[in-house]
Amino acid sequence: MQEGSVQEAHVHAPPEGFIRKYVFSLDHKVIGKQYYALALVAVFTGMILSWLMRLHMVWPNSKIPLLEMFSKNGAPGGVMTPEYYLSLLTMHGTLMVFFVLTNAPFAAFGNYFLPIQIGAEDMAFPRFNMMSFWTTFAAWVVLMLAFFIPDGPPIAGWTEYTPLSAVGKDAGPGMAWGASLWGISIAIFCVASLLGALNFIATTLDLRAKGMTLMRMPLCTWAWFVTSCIALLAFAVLFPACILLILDRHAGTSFFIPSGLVISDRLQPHAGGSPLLWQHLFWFFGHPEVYIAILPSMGIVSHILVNSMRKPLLSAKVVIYSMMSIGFLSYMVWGHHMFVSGMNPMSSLAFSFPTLTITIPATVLTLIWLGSLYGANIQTNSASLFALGFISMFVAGGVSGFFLAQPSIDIYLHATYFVVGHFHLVMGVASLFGVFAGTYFWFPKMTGRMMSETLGKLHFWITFVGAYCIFMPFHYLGLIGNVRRYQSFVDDFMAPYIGWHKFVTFAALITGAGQFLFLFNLIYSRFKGKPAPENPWNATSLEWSIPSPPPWNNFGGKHPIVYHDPYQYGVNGSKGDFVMQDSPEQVVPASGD
Amino acid sequence: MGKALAVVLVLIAVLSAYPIVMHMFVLPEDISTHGHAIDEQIHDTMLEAGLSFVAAQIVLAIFVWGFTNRKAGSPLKNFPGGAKVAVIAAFVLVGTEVLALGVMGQKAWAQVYFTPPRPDAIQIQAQAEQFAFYFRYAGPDGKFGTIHPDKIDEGNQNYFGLDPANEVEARDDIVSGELVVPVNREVQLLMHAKDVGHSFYVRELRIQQDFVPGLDLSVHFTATKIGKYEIVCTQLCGLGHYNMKAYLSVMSQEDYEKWLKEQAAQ
Amino acid sequence: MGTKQVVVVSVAMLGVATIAQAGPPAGGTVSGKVTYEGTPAKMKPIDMSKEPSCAKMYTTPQLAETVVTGAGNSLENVVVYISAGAPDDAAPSTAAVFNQKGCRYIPHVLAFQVNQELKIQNEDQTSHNIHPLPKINREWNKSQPPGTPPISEKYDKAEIFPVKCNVHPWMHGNFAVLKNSHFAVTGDGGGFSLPNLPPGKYTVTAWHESYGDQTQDVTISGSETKTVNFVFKAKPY
Amino acid sequence: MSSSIATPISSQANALHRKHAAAQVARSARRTSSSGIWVGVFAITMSFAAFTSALVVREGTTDWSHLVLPPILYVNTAFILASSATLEIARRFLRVSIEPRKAGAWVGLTLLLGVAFCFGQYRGWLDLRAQGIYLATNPNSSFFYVLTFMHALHVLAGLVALAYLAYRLSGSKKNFRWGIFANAAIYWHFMAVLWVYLLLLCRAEL
Repeated sequence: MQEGSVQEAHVHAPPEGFIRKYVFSLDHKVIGKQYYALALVAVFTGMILSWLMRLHMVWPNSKIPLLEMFSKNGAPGGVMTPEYYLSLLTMHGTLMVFFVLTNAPFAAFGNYFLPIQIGAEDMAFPRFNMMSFWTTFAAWVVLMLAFFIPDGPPIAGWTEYTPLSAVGKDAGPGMAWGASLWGISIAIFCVASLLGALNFIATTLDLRAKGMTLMRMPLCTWAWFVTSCIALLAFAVLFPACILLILDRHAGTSFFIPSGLVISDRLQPHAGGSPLLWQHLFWFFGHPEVYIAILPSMGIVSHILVNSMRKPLLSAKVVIYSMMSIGFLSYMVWGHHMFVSGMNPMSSLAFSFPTLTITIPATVLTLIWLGSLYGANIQTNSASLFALGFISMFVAGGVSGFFLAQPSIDIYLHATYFVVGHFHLVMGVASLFGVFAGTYFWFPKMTGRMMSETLGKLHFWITFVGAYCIFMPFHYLGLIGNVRRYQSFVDDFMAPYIGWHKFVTFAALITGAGQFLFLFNLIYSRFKGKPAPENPWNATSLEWSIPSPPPWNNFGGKHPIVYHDPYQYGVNGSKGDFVMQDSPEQVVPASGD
Repeated sequence: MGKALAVVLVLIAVLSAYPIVMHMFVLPEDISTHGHAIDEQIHDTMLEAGLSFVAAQIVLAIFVWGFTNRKAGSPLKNFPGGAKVAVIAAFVLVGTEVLALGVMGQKAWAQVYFTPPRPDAIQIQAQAEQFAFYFRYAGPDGKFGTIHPDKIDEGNQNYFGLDPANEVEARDDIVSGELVVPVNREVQLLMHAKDVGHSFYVRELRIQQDFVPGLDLSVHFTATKIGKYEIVCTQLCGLGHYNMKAYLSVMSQEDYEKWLKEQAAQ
Repeated sequence: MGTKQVVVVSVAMLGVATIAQAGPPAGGTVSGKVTYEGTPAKMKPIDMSKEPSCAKMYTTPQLAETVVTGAGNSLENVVVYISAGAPDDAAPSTAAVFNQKGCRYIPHVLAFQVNQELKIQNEDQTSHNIHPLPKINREWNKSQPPGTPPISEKYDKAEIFPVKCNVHPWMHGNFAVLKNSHFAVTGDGGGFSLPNLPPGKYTVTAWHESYGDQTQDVTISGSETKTVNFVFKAKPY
Repeated sequence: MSSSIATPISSQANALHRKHAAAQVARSARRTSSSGIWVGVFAITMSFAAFTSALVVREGTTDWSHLVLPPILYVNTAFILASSATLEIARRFLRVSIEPRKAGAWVGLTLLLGVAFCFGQYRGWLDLRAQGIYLATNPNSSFFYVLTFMHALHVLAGLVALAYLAYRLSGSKKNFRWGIFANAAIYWHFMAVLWVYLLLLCRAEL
């Protein structure tokens, strides 16, 4: 193995020694778990940040003693300063969008299961794969450094709009090195994601087992494939944007900074740049990013729903085509984030239509899921509960898109809590439901042990109800014009509504606490859970045809041959009401159907 | 478990709809000439979106109720019509919705952005800066003094960087921290950002427009109701963003002229 | 007020110090008056409407303080100090206090010594931001929510520079960080007095935020009192 | 979290597995990497497209002035085009007349030309600096430095691959996998094309 060329790379010796096995492992399964662990750390960090923000928002002058220990400038005497609120807000957004929503459903599960589900021994380029994880990790480290520099993380929000983010320290605390660290971190993250996406695409195209035609790939594999195509484009655009931003900050260029800006009484030494350029580049990435977050969860949920329904979807093809068209359309809609940004009003209309059009494939998906439930025999377990919850959340978050897709309505609702409620439900909660479902579903395969169903169900109820309690009120508050990104509500008209924000804060605290159940369940079941059989869910796809957990080379050197579509449920199979993809037997339709 | 989920889903649908149906959260009174179009649009969309939301949740609930953990051997059925129905339904339902909302719904947008301000509209320059709005009236000569960024001196209340020493136009410019406009007169707001991106948002006016540094935009509106309203910033602009606000005073023509005189006197 | 006390205290202490070393006589005094000629710009009223908690503290509109004049063309907020001739002094142990009250800076001009503690406190119900804009000293920018402990800072280089509040654009003040303890900031009446100067040749500098600075040389022998007056040219714009 | 409790596999099983694996390599290695390389080429194209669009937008704003490109760039263009040619010659020696050593020599030449290109680019930057045109001097120069530097970075990556090729082809009789060459060639030709595009872009727009 000394000559590390890409050709033979997807075949490697069994890992020996701790470092090779668990740290710099080439095994896509280990890498998948590493991504999952990183996402887990990031998501709890992000959640605690949101707790702090919620607390501060409704009790702006209350003291949070521990916070002062953490940052003296950020919370003198324990009272959070306005800029520190914005720092937390920025870090919350960045961590959640990049290190959770991109990592968990896509990089983590994709890495672990994509190769197995197509019958491959590993990714096409294991070294790239390892590199992309450790680059992601580096990006995370760089980002977290911002917490430990004197004036803290940046305060410009996760969108880092220029010129605020481009002019350096004059823009306020955190905009000196904090913002630079942000830019560097995201640039690194782009490289990592590009490597990852490249790997996914090459693997899907070239390492499929005999008989595994594209149309025989499980829906989550399809979702990961489509997602990596989106990611390849999106991050390839964000990367240059970050480079230009860093140059504006440190090399005195003026890509995003116009002339004659006076910030903190200082005339800025820049000329001619265009702030809108950043917004265009950023949202050209930013909107597809939403689908990078949600598509994998759509796939995972479909995969799990079929299994728990014990019958195929109305049409897997339609699901695949819908996901493709969503991915395709996602590139024509970025402008709907900029309706009130001074972009040509004509183009606002031009962006409005594809945005509304995206709801068509989205609705197709929803109706397919709903329609498939009809006449099924749904097995309820933590996984399927979260999958069903996903549908509910996806609808809830989706319908509010109707409002924001229309420029005329956006004039009123833009930058209000309505938007916050919308994207948290559809992009945040919905795709996290996909991740939860995936975890409960695949944990047995990943660790060889079952998770506690009782805890899992409890976790579901808290999260499901909690999420609605948190994010539904946001829509209402948006309707009365409650502006987002405020550290406290000083506007007179907000006074009567603080109560609702208190309610949301309590809901957030409880729901957040519920997530520790999940964490406990993960850790406890990992060591004390009861051993998992090879195929606990009577599932059909290839990952269930190998031991739990799989050997380092997945199929023990054998090369699986695929005979069927992925979802042969509700049939008379030798093992029961299903036929696995790699079993040569004929599929006999179940009686009575 | 399935039945419980069904019940919860129905509860969620009902409880989510309740505050809307009960008008617990209503838009502030509209004081603009174009606002009603936006309000109608929001109302129609709320109807369509709300119905689809409730319908979807309830259908989900019904199916979950009916088809969960059925006793062994109970036959699996397929939705009559299968995928075709779903796809057609989606295209018809949403397609029409898209058309309805997309095409009909642009009235307000057109009114705000595609109709030029009337020639007799009052021109007021709005400058957004960290973290306040300042408004400038041209004064008797009807001319604005030029902005000299290098001459901006906030300590001396020279927020626009005027140069009265060398420019006559600048001497009679009136600068105010409050936006005062006469009722039922069209106002054209010339928007200038001093430092970073900001946004001009008056809920009652149904107006929201970003200030983009280096790109001077303008919006025009007609306020139809005398009163005091809040202007807030909706574009994250730094540590004081939450506290970046000003007031809009809509006055009768007489009061407006009186106010201008007072200001000029200072 | 805060400044005056500080100045008095520090001056007194220095007096003690000189007595201790050199013994009597206590030394001479430079005193005088700062005035202007011409028409100064009319100070514009400050519009605090965006910060109701402060606005409601005032019945009459507050005026900008870049040029504050008094009876007999006297000029306030002028820092008069010995820019040359006097040795550097150690910083006094007392802190110079800079207060934020009603969204104004009290005092508008705060003079203190190199390495003297600077205490910044917020008496308002709103969150303030303190952003001094030095050129040679270290720059910092901190917010001070209501009810938080005072911010304590030091400057290690002599420099006169503006300080602003990022949240309330009208809040502008000045810090004068000075090498020695012989300084005063003119108040009502524009008078000043720099006592306890040991015999020697001194350069006295008067600094005003809009009118720049002027210097005069003065020689002190024994315990005499020399009068030095400064006259600034005022411009209407 | 790890697959520590993986079922242990005896060493001969490993050997066995390697044989199987080798079989699979033979089947799919070539294809794998080639689609991989094309995806990579696509990604790089995308990000340079983004740079281009940024340039076009920025051009619309004020203060856009003309920039005289250092003449040495044209020499560099010759270098990189020539290097593409020499790589093709190497390919013939490898495929038509099976002479790995000669092929190695031509790859070496390609490598040299590539290095020459990089030095040429560096020289071009120095020339501009000599004229007092720096990164931040005006938007044109900013874009010029950014585009050429990003391209140079990618070329360096290509040089590493070429060096590896040359090393594998020179003497050592290890079995040489054709796939590496094919991919390196695709990448290297792409670098040449990309450079020509950038040159034209700079000429036309800057």
